[in-house]
Amino acid sequence: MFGKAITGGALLLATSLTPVWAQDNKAVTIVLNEEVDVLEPCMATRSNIGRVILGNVNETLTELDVRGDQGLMPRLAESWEQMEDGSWRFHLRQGVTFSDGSTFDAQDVKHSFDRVFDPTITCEAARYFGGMTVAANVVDDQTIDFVVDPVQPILPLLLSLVTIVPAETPIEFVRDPVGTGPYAVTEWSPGQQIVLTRRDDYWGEAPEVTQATYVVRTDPAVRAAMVEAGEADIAPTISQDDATNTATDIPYLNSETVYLRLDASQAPVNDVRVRRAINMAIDREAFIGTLVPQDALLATAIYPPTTQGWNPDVQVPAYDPEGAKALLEEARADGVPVDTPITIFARTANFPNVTEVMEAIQQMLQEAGFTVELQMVEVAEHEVYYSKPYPTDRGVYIIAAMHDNRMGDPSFSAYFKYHSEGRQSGISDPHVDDLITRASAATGEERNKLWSELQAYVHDEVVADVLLFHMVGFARVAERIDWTPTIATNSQLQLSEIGFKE
Amino acid sequence: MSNVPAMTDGTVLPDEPSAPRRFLRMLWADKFALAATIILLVVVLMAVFGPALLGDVAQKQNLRGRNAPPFDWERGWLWWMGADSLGRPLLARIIVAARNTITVAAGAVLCSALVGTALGLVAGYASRRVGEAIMRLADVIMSFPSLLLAVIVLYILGPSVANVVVVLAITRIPVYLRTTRAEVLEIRERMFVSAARVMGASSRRIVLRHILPVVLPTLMTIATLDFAYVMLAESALSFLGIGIQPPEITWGLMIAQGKEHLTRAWWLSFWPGLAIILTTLSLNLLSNWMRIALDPTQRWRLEMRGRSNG
Amino acid sequence: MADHLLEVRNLSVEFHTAGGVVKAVNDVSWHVDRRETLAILGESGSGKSVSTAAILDLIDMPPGRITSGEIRFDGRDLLKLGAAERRDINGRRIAMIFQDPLSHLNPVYNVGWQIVETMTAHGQSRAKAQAEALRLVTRVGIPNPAEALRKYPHEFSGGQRQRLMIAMALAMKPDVIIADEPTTALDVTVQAEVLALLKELQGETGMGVVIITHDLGVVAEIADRVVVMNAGEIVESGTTRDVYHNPRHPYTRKLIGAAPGKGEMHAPLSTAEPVLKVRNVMKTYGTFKALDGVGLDLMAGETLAVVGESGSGKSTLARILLRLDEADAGEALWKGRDLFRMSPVELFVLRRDLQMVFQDPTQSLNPRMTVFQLISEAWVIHPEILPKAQWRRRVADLLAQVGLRPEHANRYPHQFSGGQRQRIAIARALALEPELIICDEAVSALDVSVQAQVIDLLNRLRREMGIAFIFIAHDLPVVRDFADHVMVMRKGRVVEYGTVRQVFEAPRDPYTQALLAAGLDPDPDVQAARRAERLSVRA
Amino acid sequence: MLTFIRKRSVASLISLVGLVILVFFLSRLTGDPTDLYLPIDATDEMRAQFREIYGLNDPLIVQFGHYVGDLVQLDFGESIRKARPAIDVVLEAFVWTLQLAVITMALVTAAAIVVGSLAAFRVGGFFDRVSGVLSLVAASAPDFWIAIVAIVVFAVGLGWLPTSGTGTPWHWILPIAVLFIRPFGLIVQVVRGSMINALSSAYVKTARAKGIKTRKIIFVHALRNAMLPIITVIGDQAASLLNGAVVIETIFGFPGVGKLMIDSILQRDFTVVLASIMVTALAIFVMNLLIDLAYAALDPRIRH
Repeated sequence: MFGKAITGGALLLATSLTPVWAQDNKAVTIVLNEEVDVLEPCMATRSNIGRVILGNVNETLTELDVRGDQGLMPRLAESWEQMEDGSWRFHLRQGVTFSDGSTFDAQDVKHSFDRVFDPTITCEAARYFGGMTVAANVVDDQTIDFVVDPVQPILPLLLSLVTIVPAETPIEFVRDPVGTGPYAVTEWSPGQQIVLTRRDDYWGEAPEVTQATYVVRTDPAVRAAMVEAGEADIAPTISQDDATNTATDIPYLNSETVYLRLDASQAPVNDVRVRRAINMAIDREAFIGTLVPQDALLATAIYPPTTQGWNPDVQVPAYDPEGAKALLEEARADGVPVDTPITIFARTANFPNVTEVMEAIQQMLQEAGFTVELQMVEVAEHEVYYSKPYPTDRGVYIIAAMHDNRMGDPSFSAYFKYHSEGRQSGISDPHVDDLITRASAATGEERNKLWSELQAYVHDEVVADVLLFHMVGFARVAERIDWTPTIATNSQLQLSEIGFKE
Repeated sequence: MSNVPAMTDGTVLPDEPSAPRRFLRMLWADKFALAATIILLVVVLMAVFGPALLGDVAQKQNLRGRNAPPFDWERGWLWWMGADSLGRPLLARIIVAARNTITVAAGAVLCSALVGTALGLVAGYASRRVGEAIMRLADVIMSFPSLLLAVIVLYILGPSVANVVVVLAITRIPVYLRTTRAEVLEIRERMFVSAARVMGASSRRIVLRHILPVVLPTLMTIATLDFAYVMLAESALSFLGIGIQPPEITWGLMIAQGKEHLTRAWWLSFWPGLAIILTTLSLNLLSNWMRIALDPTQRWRLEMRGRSNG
Repeated sequence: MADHLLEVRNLSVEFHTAGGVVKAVNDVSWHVDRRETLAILGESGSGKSVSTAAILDLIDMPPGRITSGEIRFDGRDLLKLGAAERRDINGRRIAMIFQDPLSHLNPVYNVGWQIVETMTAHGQSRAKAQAEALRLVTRVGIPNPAEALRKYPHEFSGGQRQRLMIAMALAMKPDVIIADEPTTALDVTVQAEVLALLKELQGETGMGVVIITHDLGVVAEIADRVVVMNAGEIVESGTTRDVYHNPRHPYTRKLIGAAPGKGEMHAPLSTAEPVLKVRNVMKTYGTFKALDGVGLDLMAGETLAVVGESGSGKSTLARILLRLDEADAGEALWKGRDLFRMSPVELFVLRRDLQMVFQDPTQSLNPRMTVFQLISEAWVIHPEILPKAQWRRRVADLLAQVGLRPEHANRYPHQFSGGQRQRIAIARALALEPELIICDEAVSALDVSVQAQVIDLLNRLRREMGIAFIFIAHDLPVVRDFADHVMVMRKGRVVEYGTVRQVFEAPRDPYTQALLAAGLDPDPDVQAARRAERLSVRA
Repeated sequence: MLTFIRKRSVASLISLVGLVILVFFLSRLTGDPTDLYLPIDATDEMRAQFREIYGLNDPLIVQFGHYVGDLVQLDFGESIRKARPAIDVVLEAFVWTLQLAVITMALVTAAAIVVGSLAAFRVGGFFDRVSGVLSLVAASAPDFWIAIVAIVVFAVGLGWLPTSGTGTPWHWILPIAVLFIRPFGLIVQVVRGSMINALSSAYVKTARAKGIKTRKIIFVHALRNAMLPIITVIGDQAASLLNGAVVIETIFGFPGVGKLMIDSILQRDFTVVLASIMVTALAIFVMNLLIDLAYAALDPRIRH
């Protein structure tokens, strides 16, 4: 392997001096922001992997429509229905082949599921099935049943997260993913590039892009520069400051929500007046168009407005430093130790301008009368504060974090963030726990109503956290490319959606 | 055999001016070193008085005046370098950041020089076995990835100015250790050390009174260079996000933060970059000057120039 | 005025130094003819090598500057030629032999390469140059010449290196050879051989030789004419014999008077119990036997000279007696107690009695300490000698005793001349009120006149304070005036031991005889006689 | 020579063992890779499963035992992050770093020797002063700052070169140019100092007296003598390049060992951290041996 790499390097030096960054017409280069460590289909929910393989190499049974409003759409499944006993039956598409030539059938689906839950490998997709047991039963080649305990009303949505691999795939991480998608991996030089090439025997409509090359640059300025210099066609994320050209730089709501998690078990944050005061002390409007992109939305929930059960009546807390001071004084009078120093822990490079945003928030809180420190920490340390069990020896702290829910259902957020057992929850409220349990089991309008109720209750009554912004990302797209980013661009980038302007 | 005539027995010794005057004169002779000294004095003054005078101004945010361009003479002098992404005046921030920058660099250099020199003296003068053990330790420190060290220290102790000093100090210890040891090994064979031993001087006395003063000029030169190196290392740590973190400010951190805005607001990282270059350049120039001024056989170059100029 | 082979006319050169502009040479004129040997005699700082440096364009400018004069060679003024033309003359027409060939030969190239380079640089073909190099190396008497060409300078002895240097200088058969102190660092026996070789070669090629030296003996041995320099000026010139026998200038007279080896020899003191008895000392470094069964007796207040050439083990003996090195075997009884087996505490007390003066005072005085600190350090280490209140006064006393002034106490060593530094070193040794001082080549690095002064000082101290000395030297004449007993060492062994009169007048060992014979007498007539004798022996 | 190599190997091995022990235990004080590897909303079963697979439940000393046990069979362990042998990951990255280091140091050495020697020849002259200031500026500039400015100017502004990445020789120009600057500044100064010493030594005077041409005196007589301290600094600089130019690799998207190292540290991918430490230590050891051989080749006095 060593020898091969050396030869590779030598060859590279020997290649002609013509700039090869000039592009062939229907091939595109996409510059990603994060190293792609593995190309394992069951890890496709990780954004860096998903953007390469999800929908391109590996497909799922269902698919969430992020461009229109059709909701859940069929992909490898043609249709599905819930049975009497609450289990789900899926009818699979016929005439589909994997890139290795084998035919797609129910056995492949079953194997893909078994793989995700196998204890000898750690597949990320498994996390969406926490607290339930799923059994996949093959009925015939084109039909498969899923028996879920407890009954899972959003199983079809969850299936949009499980990629399908051939039944022959070993139960270990693969480096050459095989899938039913319109593209196949033809080259992977770790650290340099990944190349996907269009398949001729794809079951669906043939996409325009013939070949896609993925490269990674961690510096946002470099990513932006590459598209500008014609070295890349799409940079799915560039920084707000680099997004200066309206012709190429497209903002998109990226399903991330920035918030400050308050720990209601610590004095003085355990007092609801203090939590309210914190919310009132922050001038959210001032950030929009300055440190946070113009198109970002002020948040009233921890998931974006496109989510089911969104409650439009919840209002953003008004900026009211005087009111905040008054509330603090009131709390102080009742013996709440409001002068206790509070530390904000935020993660470096969590989102663009995170440091500046946190510095500004620190100052706003100080102006309202809080004693606030700011500590920027790296990801591993951030995790220590973010997830339970919380450290008890670091004083009172607020943690700044960003949460991603692109699935369109609050259940992907609510339990973790607000249930008293939730891993990142700062509150413990029986009514909240009850609402979450009921909403998760409900369907249809009932479900939406319960989620709405939860949103308002958490926001207005409990004041569980300081919701700040639904973030906006910027993609830079070369002029010749016809493509717009969506709320799902953080997790996938389907090459079939890319067209060319003539 | 030198061409320069030496004094013979009968020559009357010329009177030499006092040391400070002499050094001032040599400084005057080298205009580069003079400029460097002035710049460093300014930096030190900024570090000493800056935070007290401008600390509040430098923290005062104005989101609507963010990334204000430089050379806007209409506004106060604090805004001549423009404003950062939170609308804070860059000039004021550079002045205030001087303290942390200098503290980190000086602290790290001082700590590493003290520890490294002490270990180097022991390694050079003690028995072979002790010396070897210390050298192996130096090897381990040398090959310990400094970034890993930074992550470990800052994870366990938390990111603060003092801990960054610790990280940088540890990584620089081998430089002093090895230099000191090498010099000691050479100096201990010199005749004046034998002369001291013949008088019955203890090892401690020989090391501290006879060897250390001879090594010191070399170490001082290294320390000035290292000062520059440590400043750059600190800024690289900040750049990688594992160094000092806001709301503390250092020049390196300002560059790191400003780089996001480089294409649109170049001044955010330009000025602190310039401050670093000017300071390190001054240190380098001063260390070059010191190398000559502290060496009796080279000193005439400066003294000659000083005379012909003044 | 007749045309000379090489002539320096009214040359003045100045240097910029810390102390201001120094006139290195002032209005110097001399010449040399074919087949003639001119000696330029002077002490360090006299400017004796400046004019030859000017001839070969070796003066760095700045700090040097030639202010006036001309150098006539081949009917042209060298100083008016361009760099390329002067380069062409260097090595081809005028060649130079330097003092200390170890540092003047490039350590990283083999000697063959260096000799060949002299020739190829002046246009000779490599093949011819290689053949010539072999011939030259054979001619200067290097054993195994073909193999020697592939060896590096550090692999030769001092004398061989100087021979190689001569071979290199001769490569282009130059018209003039300038030799700057060519034998100073060499042992006496080797010195004689090198000078003889130079003389022979001059006979063969007919070149003019300019020899720069501080040693009257060298002048007497080799020169036809001599110019005497002092403080940048020529004070006297003439034929060698004339200058020696009828010196007109006081400086010349002083120089001739200072030459050692003419005074009254000491008679040893009446026998007393020796204070130091050394027996059977052995020391090996690796496989090299530095000391092989050395023994000696030293009476209180007496001076023992230890004489030997390099590698004889004399310095090792000094270091071992002072416990700077450990002996492998043997004993050294100081007042009955064995030095070699003393505990550190006993040794510490003993340090007061035994002191040392080192060869090179530049090295033995810590450059970063003032004279006061240097001398008073003795009392810091041994506080029982003197209460602190009296340090200043005592330092002043000691400085006066060694001929320096009390106000020198606050200066640093580099501000003094070599002789003055050695006096400071002696004062430092005296501060401990020792009974024995070991002088390791303590005067070898000093100029002749300074050497004489320092020896006078030591003589006085011995008389007045009854201090015993072990005086280590490589040169016999120096010890003749000073020692009571003489011990001659060779290859780690004592080959001869006796009173100074016995050793000088009736040497028993052939090596001692050879040493005495090789020594150069300052009287040209004596040297001429010796030369004649040598020739007749050979014939 | 052989005994010398053996002695050096033993000393290096001792250091390396100490280093590995230190890194192994210290790095594990910095948090659990489970939390970093798994998404924030991973279930407890997944976490337990992950710890089980990677043996993170065992006491540290047992984990170390396993690690050493594998290591003696030349098994450097599996990269958690990349799901493949750590040594493969490291070697792949190291080849890039090695090429970058070798090319950069070759250029730096050549340029610094020429510039430094010429500066030393006329101390205080015009060339000396200009090159002195330039080399000082070079040694004083923060490289990441220069790197970004260079991309903005040469890749985006002028469009002469690609911004980043690998692929053609053109891609190497910017990273090498930026990497070149600091060591160049330092080495020029060392060359100058060392050459001033060499040029003032006695054998240069001999060469001048022999009538050797100035160019030959500088580059043949003096330079070879001046090389020892120069080689030492070159070695130091090369060693730091072999450790990976983190900042430059990050900015230019260069898949070298420095970037791998920082990523692995931040992601707590300990096997990769340890493997890269060992690989670079070995490389530096080999380089130091080469330097010692160069010493011996240049100076016959050292050969024995």
